[in-house]
Parts: sequence; structure tokens; C-alpha cells
Amino acid sequence: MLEVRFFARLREALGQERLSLPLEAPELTVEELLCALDAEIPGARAQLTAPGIRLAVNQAFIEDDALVLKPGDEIAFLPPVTGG
Amino acid sequence: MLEVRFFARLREALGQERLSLPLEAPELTVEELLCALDAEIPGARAQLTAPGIRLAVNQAFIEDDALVLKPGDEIAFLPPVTGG
Amino acid sequence: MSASAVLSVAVQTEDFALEDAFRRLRQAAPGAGAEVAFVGLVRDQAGSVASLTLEHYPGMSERSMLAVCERAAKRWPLLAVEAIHRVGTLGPGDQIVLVLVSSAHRHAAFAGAQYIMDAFKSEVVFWKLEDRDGEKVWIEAAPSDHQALTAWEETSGEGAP
Amino acid sequence: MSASAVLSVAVQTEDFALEDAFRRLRQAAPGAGAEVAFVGLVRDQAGSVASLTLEHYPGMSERSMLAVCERAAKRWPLLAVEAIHRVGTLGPGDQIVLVLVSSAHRHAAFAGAQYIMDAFKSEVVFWKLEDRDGEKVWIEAAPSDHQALTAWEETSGEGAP
Repeated sequence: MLEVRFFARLREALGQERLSLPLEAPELTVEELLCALDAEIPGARAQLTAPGIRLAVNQAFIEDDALVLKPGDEIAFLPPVTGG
Repeated sequence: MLEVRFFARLREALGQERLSLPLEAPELTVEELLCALDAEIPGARAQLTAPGIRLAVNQAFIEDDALVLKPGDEIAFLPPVTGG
Repeated sequence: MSASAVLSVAVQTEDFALEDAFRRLRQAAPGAGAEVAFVGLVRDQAGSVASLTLEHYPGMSERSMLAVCERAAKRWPLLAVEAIHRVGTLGPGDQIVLVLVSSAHRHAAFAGAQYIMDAFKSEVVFWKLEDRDGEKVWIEAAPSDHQALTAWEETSGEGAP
Repeated sequence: MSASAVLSVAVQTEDFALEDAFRRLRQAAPGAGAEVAFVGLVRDQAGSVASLTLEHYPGMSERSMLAVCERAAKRWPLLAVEAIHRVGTLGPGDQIVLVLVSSAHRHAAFAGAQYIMDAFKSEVVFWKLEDRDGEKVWIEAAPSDHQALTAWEETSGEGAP
């Protein structure tokens, strides 16, 4: 399983806060995850790849697109914030 | 009259906190004041001209030795302090 | 430099009492000569903001805050740090954030507090939903600026927006 | 820049309550987004200081403190400043000084508070009498250094202390 979380504007746009995704392969790329999420929630891909959205895996920011997700990972999509 | 004030270590060394000095002339130089104080309190001049002692007239620091005091002025001798 | 600094971070909906925070800081590390506190408040900009709702990523926000405090305690000789960030719905004048730092020396306390607050602003994620006269708006770093820039790139050489 | 900053200075023997000081600051100038507080405490250096007695020049110290706060309020857009310095006899851990500053912006609040505290240290006169195991000592800026320098000047060219 993979835990996926959405916050703030994304949570509202996608209509959910979290979602557990069964992992069939031992690994998943971010691209594969986006496809799976778009199948689950139509239009999710466009929302999740909009400018400014950042990814965190296991509660740490990830800048690397070549990232590979493993079972038990928690991946979060974080909309931009103001510096306040 | 001239109000003269001593603080901290000087107050202890001279055995008094303040003193009112009659002013006969309309003006008094600092040098004349020191003579008058030394006559009043033996040894005062050495204490009051020790390194680090600063003068304040009417509660403002005075750097100018050519200062002239007038009736009603309050002059204070301030021992050095630490920056803490 | 001071691996022994006592660090405490919290994200909470409840308000915080300043007197209590200073007392905890002193109990955590007695003997300080200097304390610096920063308090952030909800500003009422010409009465336009009725309320502000802050959302965070529980776990990740505390972890980021702690990482910031640890870096500060390595860089300056801090004795203790207490940081509290509020989430939930807040009104104008409400306290949002507290950064409280103690040290033997005042320059370290000032530098540590300012560094922590600056790093919180740039590294710790809190989303803000403003209620402006009934209209709820997620506050994001000027997306219009970002779009304007993208538009320029896409149309470069064509005389642009 | 902000001739309208509300400034309050006090020299007192009584302790100050931090919660009260923040409340007064907010009442003096509502609408701030940032507050910075500096608290100075009597340090207990290896238990050698039993007590510290602070003396000031009533009138002159308040006047110097106010002048410092006015300069800070001209230089940064401060909304309010509350400064309290204690005099009299204090023990280890006791609060000596509070500088509390509010502004719309955090960098102004930090800069203002730090400037005021630095200027207090160099411009406002407080004499300190330390009680070290029963021996009372006036704390002065290392007079030995000054004497050493004077000695060098007097004996220059003779190979010195």
C-alpha cells in the first residue's frame, strides 16, 4: 500500500484528504502514481502537476522527479504557500 | 545655588549623595567647582578627576571642559559603568 | 556548539500564554542571561480579513520546525528554544506564532530567534485560508506573477503580455 | 518614519510581569503583526554572585532610555515600545530589563528591539554593585586596562609593562 495525502486547495479540489493505493509492483515511479491517481480521481493529474505543487515523501520534501516509491511510503502533494 | 550629585562609588568615597553649593559669581567653571568641592570635602578633587569619571549637567552628558555653570544648574559626577 | 540546548516545538489550535512559555523556557534551561521572544499576530489590514484558517501537515510541520531549531542551536550557543505555531481559525489580533530563545548572551539570543523565525517562514509549510467578507481565499505566493513569467517564456520574441 | 509610535519607559524596583507588558503594548498600539521582546536576567556565574544592586540617576536614565527609543522609532516603522529597567537589589535569575517592540513587520520589530537594547547598554547609565560572597564590588569597565594603557603612554620608549 501507498498512503497519498492532499492538503489545502488540493484537498478541496480533489474532494478528499487521503487515499490508500494498493501497490502491485514493488516500486512505483511518480509518473505511474500520477496515472493511477488520475484513473481514481478524474482530472487529478492536472491538479497535481500544476505550477508550485511540491511533493513530500515520508514527511520530507522531494525535489527529484526520478523518485521511486515503495510499499509503506507516505506521499503528500503540497500546494504553494506564502512566505507570510 | 548649584546642585552637585555623586553616584555609586563616588557617593561612597565622598560620603555624600548630593550637596548644594552657593554660587557667588553668576558663572562658575568646572575648575572653580572642583576647587570649591575640594575645600568642602578634602580629597574630593582627586576622586572627581579620576580616569573614567564623566560629567552630566542638567541630566545630559557634557564632554566640554570649557563648560560654564550657572545658578540652578544640576551637575553630576558619574563613575564608569560596565557595558554589561 | 550547544548540542545540549533544550528544544521544544508544538503545533496546536489552543492559544498560548506568554508568561507560561517563559516559565517553561527557564525551567528547561536555568541560568540564562538573555531571552528573546518573537510573537506573530493576525494583522487586521483595514478590516478586510474577518478570519484566517491555518492548515498544516501534522508530523511534517513539527519535524521541519525542530530541524530549524537544531540548526540554530548548532550555530549559536542557545540554552533553550520554545516554538509554538497555531493552526485552525484565528481572528484579527490573535497570536499565531511564538519563538522564544534563551542564551547566556544577548546577541546569540537575538540572532537565534531571528534565524528561526526566518527559516520557519521559508521552510515550514502552513496553508492559509482567508475569509474576506465571506469569500474564502487560499493565500499562495502570487500565482499571477508566476503565470506572467511563464507567459513571457512561451511567447518570447513575440512582444508579450 | 513613525512619529506616532507609542513609547513607554520606566525604571523601577518592582519586578515586571511579561503578560501584562504585552497587554499594555497591544493596548497602546493595536494592529501589530509582529512583536519582539528582550528580557535580561541576572546570571548566576558558577554561583559566585549572591546579589546585584543596581543604582541609577533618576530622571537622567529615563530620559536616555526615551531618547534611544525615539531614535529607533525614527529609523524603523515601530508601532509601540515598552522598556522597563529595574534597580535595587536583585538575585540570580531575576529579571533586570525588558525591551518590547511592536511593528507591522517582523524585521523592523527585531531590528528595533536589538538596536534599543544595544544602545541601552552603551548609553544608559546603571551602576552595578556585586555581592561576591559578602564582598561588595562596584563593577566598572576594566580600570586595570585603562591604567595599563596610561602607563604605556607615560613610559613610552622605555620598554613597558
